[in-house]
Amino acid sequence: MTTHYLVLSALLFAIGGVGVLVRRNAIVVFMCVELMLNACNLAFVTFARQNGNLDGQVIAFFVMIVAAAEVVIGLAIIVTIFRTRRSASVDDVSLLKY
Amino acid sequence: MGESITFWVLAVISVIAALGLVFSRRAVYSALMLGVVMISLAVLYAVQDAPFLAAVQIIVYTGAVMMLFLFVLMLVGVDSSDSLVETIRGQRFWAILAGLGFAALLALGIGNAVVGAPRGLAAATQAGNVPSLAELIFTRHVFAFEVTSALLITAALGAMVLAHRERSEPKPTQKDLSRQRFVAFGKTGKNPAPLPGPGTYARHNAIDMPALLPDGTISPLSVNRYIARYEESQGILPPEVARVLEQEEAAQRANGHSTPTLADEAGDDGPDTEPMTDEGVVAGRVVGARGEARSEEDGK
Amino acid sequence: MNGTIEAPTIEYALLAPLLVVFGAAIVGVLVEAFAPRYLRSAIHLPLTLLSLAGAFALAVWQAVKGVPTEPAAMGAIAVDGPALFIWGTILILAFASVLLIKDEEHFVGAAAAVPGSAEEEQALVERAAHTEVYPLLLFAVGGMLLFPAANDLLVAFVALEVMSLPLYLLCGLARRRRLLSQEAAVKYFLLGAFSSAFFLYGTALLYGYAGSVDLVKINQALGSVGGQDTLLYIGAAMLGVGLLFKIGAAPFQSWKPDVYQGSPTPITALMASGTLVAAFGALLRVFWVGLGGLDWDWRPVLYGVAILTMVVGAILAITQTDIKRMLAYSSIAHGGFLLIGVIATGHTQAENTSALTGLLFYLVAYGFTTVGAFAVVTMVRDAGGEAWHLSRWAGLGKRSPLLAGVFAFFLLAFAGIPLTSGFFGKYAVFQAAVANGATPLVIIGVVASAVAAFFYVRVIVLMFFSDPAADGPSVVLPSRGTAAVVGFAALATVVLGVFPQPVLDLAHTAAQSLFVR
Amino acid sequence: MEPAEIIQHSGGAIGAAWLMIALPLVGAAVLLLGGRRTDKFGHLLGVLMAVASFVVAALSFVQLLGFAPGERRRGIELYEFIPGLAKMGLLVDPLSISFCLLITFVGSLIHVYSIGYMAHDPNRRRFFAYLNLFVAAMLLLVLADNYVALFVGWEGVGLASYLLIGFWQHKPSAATAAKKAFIVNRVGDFGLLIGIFTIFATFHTLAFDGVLANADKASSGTLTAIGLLLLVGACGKSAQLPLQSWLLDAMEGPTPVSALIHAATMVTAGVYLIVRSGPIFQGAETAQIVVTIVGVATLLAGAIIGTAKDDIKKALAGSTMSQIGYMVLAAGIGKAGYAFAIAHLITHGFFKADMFLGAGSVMHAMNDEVNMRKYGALRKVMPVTFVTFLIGYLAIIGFPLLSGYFTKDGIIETVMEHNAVLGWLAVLGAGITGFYMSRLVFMTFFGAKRWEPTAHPHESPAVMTWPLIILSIGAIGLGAFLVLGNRFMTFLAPAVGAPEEMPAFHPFSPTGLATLALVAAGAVFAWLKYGRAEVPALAPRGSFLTTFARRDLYGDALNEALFMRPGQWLTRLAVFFDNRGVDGLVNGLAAGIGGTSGRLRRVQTGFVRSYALSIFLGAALLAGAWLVVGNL
Amino acid sequence: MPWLSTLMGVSVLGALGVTLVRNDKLAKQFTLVVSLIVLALTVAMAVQFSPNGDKFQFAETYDWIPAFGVHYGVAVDGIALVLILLSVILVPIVVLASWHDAEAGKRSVRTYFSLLLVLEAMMIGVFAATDVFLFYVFFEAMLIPMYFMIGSYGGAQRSYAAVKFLLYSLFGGLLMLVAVIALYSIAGKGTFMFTDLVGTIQDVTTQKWLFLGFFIAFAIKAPLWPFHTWLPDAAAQAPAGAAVLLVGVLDKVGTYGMLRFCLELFPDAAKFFTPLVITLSVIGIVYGAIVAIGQTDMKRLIAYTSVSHFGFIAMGVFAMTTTAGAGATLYMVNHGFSTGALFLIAGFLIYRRGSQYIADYGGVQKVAPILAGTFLVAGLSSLSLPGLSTFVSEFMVLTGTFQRYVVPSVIATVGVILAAIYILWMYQRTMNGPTAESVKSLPDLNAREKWVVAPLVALLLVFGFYPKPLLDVIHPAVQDTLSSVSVTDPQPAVPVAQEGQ
Repeated sequence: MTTHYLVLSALLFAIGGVGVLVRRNAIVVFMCVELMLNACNLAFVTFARQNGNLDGQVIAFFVMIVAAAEVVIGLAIIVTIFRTRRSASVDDVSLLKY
Repeated sequence: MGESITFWVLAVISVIAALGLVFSRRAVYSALMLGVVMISLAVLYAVQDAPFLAAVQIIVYTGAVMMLFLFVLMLVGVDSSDSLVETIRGQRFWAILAGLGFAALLALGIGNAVVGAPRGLAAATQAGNVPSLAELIFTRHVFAFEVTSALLITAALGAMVLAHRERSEPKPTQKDLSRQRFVAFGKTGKNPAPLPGPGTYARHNAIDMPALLPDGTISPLSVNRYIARYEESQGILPPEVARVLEQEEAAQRANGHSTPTLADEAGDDGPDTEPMTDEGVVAGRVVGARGEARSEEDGK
Repeated sequence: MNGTIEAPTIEYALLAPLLVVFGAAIVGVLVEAFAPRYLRSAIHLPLTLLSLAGAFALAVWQAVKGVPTEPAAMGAIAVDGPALFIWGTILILAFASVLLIKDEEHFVGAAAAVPGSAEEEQALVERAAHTEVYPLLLFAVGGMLLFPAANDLLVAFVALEVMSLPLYLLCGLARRRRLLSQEAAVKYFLLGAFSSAFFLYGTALLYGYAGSVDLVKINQALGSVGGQDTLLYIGAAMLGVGLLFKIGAAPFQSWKPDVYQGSPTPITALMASGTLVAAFGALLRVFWVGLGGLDWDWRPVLYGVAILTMVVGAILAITQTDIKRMLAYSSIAHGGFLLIGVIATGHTQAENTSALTGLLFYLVAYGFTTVGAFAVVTMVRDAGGEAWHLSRWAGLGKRSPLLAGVFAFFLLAFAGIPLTSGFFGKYAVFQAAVANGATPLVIIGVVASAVAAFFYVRVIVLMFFSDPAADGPSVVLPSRGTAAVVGFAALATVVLGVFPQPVLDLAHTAAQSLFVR
Repeated sequence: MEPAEIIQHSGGAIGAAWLMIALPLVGAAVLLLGGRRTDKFGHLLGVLMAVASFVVAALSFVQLLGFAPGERRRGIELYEFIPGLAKMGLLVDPLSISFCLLITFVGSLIHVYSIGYMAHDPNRRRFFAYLNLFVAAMLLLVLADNYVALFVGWEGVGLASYLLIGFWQHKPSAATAAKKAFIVNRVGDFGLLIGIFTIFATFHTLAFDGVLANADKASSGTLTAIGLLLLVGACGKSAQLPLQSWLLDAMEGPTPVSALIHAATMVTAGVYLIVRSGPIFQGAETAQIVVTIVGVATLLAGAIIGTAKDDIKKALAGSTMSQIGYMVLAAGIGKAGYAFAIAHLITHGFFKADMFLGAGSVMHAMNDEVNMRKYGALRKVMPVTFVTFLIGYLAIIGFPLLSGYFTKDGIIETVMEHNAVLGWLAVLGAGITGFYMSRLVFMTFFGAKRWEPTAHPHESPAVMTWPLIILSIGAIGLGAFLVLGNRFMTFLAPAVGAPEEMPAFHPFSPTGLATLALVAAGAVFAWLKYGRAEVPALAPRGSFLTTFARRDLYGDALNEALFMRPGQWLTRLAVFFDNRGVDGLVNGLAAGIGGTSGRLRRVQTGFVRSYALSIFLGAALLAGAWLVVGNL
Repeated sequence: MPWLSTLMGVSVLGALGVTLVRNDKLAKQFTLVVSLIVLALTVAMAVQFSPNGDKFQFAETYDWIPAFGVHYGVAVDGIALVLILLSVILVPIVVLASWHDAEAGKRSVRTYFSLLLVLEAMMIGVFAATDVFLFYVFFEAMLIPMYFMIGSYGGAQRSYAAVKFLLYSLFGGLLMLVAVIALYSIAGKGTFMFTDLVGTIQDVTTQKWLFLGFFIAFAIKAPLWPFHTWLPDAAAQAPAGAAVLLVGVLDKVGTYGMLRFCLELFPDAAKFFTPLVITLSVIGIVYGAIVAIGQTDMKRLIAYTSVSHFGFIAMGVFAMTTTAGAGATLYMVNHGFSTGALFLIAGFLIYRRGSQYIADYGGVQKVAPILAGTFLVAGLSSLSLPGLSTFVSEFMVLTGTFQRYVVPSVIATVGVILAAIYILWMYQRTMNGPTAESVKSLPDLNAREKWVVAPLVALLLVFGFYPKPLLDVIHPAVQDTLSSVSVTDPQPAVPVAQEGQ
């Protein structure tokens, strides 16, 4: 059963990764990152049960806290740039290149 | 057996939802899909002896984080949607190739690992899940726990920095404001009174229902110009409203000056509430460019 | 279970440098909250500098008192020799970076105001300033201190975020060219979050493999756990992605030029020096302690990464036209050289010590020079703020020979010319690598540094051998802080280039015990 | 009879032999460094130094005669020149002292002559400085006791020759001629140098003493190699085939230079080298044969060239080539020929210098006109010049009892004994000599006036005619003095050895008669063609043979086709290759890196998603690589 | 007395002092005085050197970086001594010659002279270093002052030339760095002292690799064909004084390094690679000369002649006979004087007319006889005319090489002919013939310039006839070097008992 959970987690992680690559809306991109973090959490929880210690759950808990803080900062940045450019597309922020 | 069923159901749901997150055009749908994934995962946590985490997942993630996402989405424009055209050459191909490859690699790696039966958490959670977690958090991981406070402070501070603008002058009181209004009235004849809301004396007060004057005619002041514009484009503008607007326009041309309208006031609110239109984006760009130019100037 | 939890033991004395920095950050937040606006800056600056100096003093005191051999704070943190050395380095570099931001020149007055809007204008008029940058910076520095000292992957992850989040913010706060600055923040943030997801996934897999995130236990598990090697390999690789991203190794380097260019220059200085040092410290700890028994497997992989990094950094830098961007690529190339040192693990303690000594020395040398170089960048201005475009630097040697001379000296140090600190840094790393059989890598490194020398030399050519443009940039009279930083960095570059022995000794002493295991 | 041992010597004039070299050297240094300050007395100082040198040489000669014949090789150590290779030392022996006397005596006369000849040249002081330099270098060449010092002198005279040929360096032709002389000489020196290397590799010494006394111990292959290489050097310096081409061009120099350097002394250095290295050649028969062949070929070639030249100096230069050919031929024969070679060298020094100076006198009178077709009937206006020239002429064609008769016929006789074919060729050469020298005399002094309208010939001043007179005296009597009674052969024997039995002098031997007959025929033929008949002002086209001779036997054409043209191509190719090939590779590499950079930086598109893709792909690669490595 | 440190110290202090002097003229005089003091001190030191004493004399050794086993170790043997002498003799001459060079542009005159003195210190250091690492440090650090001298004060293409020079040398140096590191690691002695490292590398394969690392750096520096293309650019663009030091001294570090390090540290590899090196040298001799013939730019031409001459030196070094080795060392010194004179006089000419192109001249001899005369002397020294010191060295190199390698030595001798062509042709085109209109009013050498040329010509002449003082110092050192490579001179086919020869 553990393997199943892990494969699910891997799938979700990969889907999240692909999402980051294909979506242009910065918020959606960020949501995909969150999906990846969730996938990690699933892995942690699964491994916690597998290994018989609670460290995994603790870590998952910490990840949630970190993610929450990260979301705040991230969204604040995204909103700032949206206000400047009237666009949430990540492709529009490409002045810095080469 | 029960776990299996739960897993398979939720696994399918969460994968589909994840795919939905990635592939739905509208950002709001994506957000909702993410919510679905999160809730599914919460259940899976619960199934895997992590009731506390399941709760936290629902409360913190789905409850707080997702709401934040939605909030920002609303701010940015709820109906914004990505165009389907990929502008970076080869991006999609490589992305999907990399995604598949990566998934295959992970699956292969995990599948290859010899994983025995789960040891279970019975031994670790003799004192119950939450107390045991608490013990770990407050002993072994106490330092990490303490440091997360820095993270949270940073987050708060960051949000403040980016979103909050400190007032540099005292907030005008009601008295100040009404004095201002009358000064303006004296100078320009601008109506000092509040504008009529929609639906006054009318059948209902929906936003698209103009107020009626005592004589039963429509008050042009109460016509929401955005809606009017929209309805006009859809061809469903009520004829009486159209008439009133035409009259008003004619009067304006005759007077040579405009009377304040709702639309003007709305426009004064600043660009944040402006609808997400193409012109808006262009305007924003222009503003941005101008801002750039100016900010370069003030380096002196 | 009676519901009582035995109180954890935390070695406050050991962690004092960390606590001072975090404490000062929190005090700073309180100052933000309660102090009147006109006083804030006056409070923040001494507070920040004092706390950094105090933390440095505490770290030194710690080192003098004796380096502990056991992890502290319930095994979460390892305050060992290398950690203390890295702490000291980071604290000095952070101190210098803070001196650079002293003048409010670099940061936007009101971040919430849209560029070009009336609000921004007003903020300018009011001389508004975001004094929050000081506490934010302290948080970042706190993260940097924690990152290389983290003894388990959880703390490492948290530290990574503590370090990164303030930096994401700070990147976006440049006073001029705000679009670029905000773009840098978005890019850094999105990519940073992306890479930390990889880090986390790697942590998860390693946790699954070893049943613990404690580096020492992971290492112990390397020998004892069977059948789950794929978990280990993929986990280690994912962990590597997160770490290599932070040091800007190819192919994870792409954020660096953009972010370095867009950020306010003092923040770039901090990132280029402090973050790099911290990230290398963490990388070393993870790979040497956590995956020490696996070096046979990760060495070839890092081999490839190092080669790619050096080549990409050196080659791409050649055609750059923006000074900060060029320095960013240079930083990538240097990351590659440093990776050579990471790979140079040997089989005996002495060999490892010499490799570690070399790395630590390199980090110090490079960090000082980098801060100095960016400090010079802040001083060369034209109407639009800092003159980034290289063509604007033409003839600087005539207009301001001293500054141009110092900058040229920094560039020569980057290029690794003898009698500069950069030379001994490279030498120490290369020597360790050759001693441990990585000679081919060293040869590639040498060729890359020859290529890299080209663009350093190109700047010198521009500054000294080209005629100045008529409307060329002017060199502003530096504030005392900036002048001190430039002077100190130049001095350090000279002294480390002529008498490296004391610092080498120090690094050697720090590296003697290696990492706490 | 083998050469005698060298005895270390000090004291007396011989002990001060270094003064011979030092005095003119000081003269040259003073004149060159002193600059215009020395303009007034420069020529006098030059003459003084040359004469002083002659005095030292004469005193040394006298002292040398005071020793028993077996003790007449005196070595003088000066100082250590190149530690491990050579000491700077002098060797005064009959051979070198003969040369010294010739050089200093003729040299002094020419110095004197030059006072008049160069009177109107603003750079006369420099001219005398160079002449002094030449004398010093030439004396070092002949006095050196080892090959290195010899080489120093050897190149020193080359330098002096270069400077003097190019004395009128504002004339491009003179500058080119000077350069050509030096470079062709360098080709010869190339051979000489390698010869010296071989000597050192074989003997580990370069002193004549050590090398020549031990030559018989070396293998004949080595000796042949050394001999041939030395011959190359000799060919360069003595204008022997195939390195003859520079000598005719060298006539661009002032006439006294041609007389001193390109007739009397420097060009004979090759003969000196061969004679001095006698023991080496004696151990290498092949080399000796080659020497004789070169000698014969050159004597004929020079004579042929001489027949066709209208330029009086070039005709004389052809003659010089030819006469040196005789000397080389004689030197190639070995001990039997050495004395004749040197004797002819000495007499030739006199009569050829006499004729060159005479030619100079004529030119001086004719506004530096050198074309003999514009001379004619000068015997009346320039009687002294005519008479002295006539004596030189008779001497060179071997008119009985004059110098050339004894020395040249001596050579022909000796060669005939040695090898009949060579002998008859030498006789033929004598015949041609009779023709072209007669032609020269008839065209210049006889016949009708063909002068340019502006020419007002007159006899030269005494300072120029007295040297002519003195030289012509030598041209008359020196041959008889040296050859009769094998006086010279006996004198030289301690230095170069001598044949077991001394040759007897046969007046009117068959060979001698044949020679005389041929010479007379040549002279008569010349009289018919140039004395009696009208000489056209412009040279007629002439036959193929004439053209062949006029073009210096196509020597220059050959050089141009074989060396210059390919050399130019090679140079251009090399420059092109260097710029495009070697440097192009370097620059190309740099440009390649730059180009790579320019292209590669486009990968940094500025799009976050591209960056994320690189991270994602990188992560996949990293994980994949790790898996691969881990499972290996 | 710590002679060598004093020499360097005086130079460095002088360099600092020059930057402090406010007046350009005073700065020049100050530089001249400092360089003369250094010269006097060096001569005083050289007098005390005993040729047959210890191999290394005036040794000073202090720990510098114990962590790397690096010492500040300086000392001289005969080879180093004569090269240091060369350097310190050339510096005052260059100072005097460069009196107005730095004024042409708008650059700081003081900086130029300060760089010159810094360079002097480094030149002394590089030859005196007895610690391999210290040698490397000087080897690389020397590039920087020279880079600035070319780049700031050179001709139109100066920055291209300077960058090419720096990068090319740096590249070689970095390869050498790898070898230096590997030498240290493999020797395992924990020290960089040269004497301790000699003989430590026994494995031939290792030796070969290390040899290549060192050799390529030296071959670039020297420069040996085909690594030479930076030299014409650098020398042609550098101001004449800098060109003199570049070609006269800096490049000697390459050949010096071959003799000192390549041979002694890696004797087996040196023997293995000898055919290769000799081949490269011979190609360089002939090729450099041929390309020189085809040059149209005077300074480039001189630079190519140096390529040819460096071929001779390298050949002499690797011929591994006493004669050739001593000849090569002497060649290094003589070439410094000879090329120095050539560059400086060409520099005077170019300074007058403002063009480096041969075609812009003609008939200068008529208007400036002293200039032309000295130019000819310098040229003749370049074509190794006997009586000038270059002849002695070239003769020794060729003689020594011939003992072991007949064919290369014969081909190399062709260079003697080619040398005559390139020098005399250049002389003819610039000095002879009708006076070109543009040079009609050229002034002859002034007193300062005569003082520049006179010592060089004097040295060329004196050592041309009496090279013994130098050779006496060089011989024991070369013999010592060769004995540590354990080669012996070939024996003659016909041994001739000669006392003292």
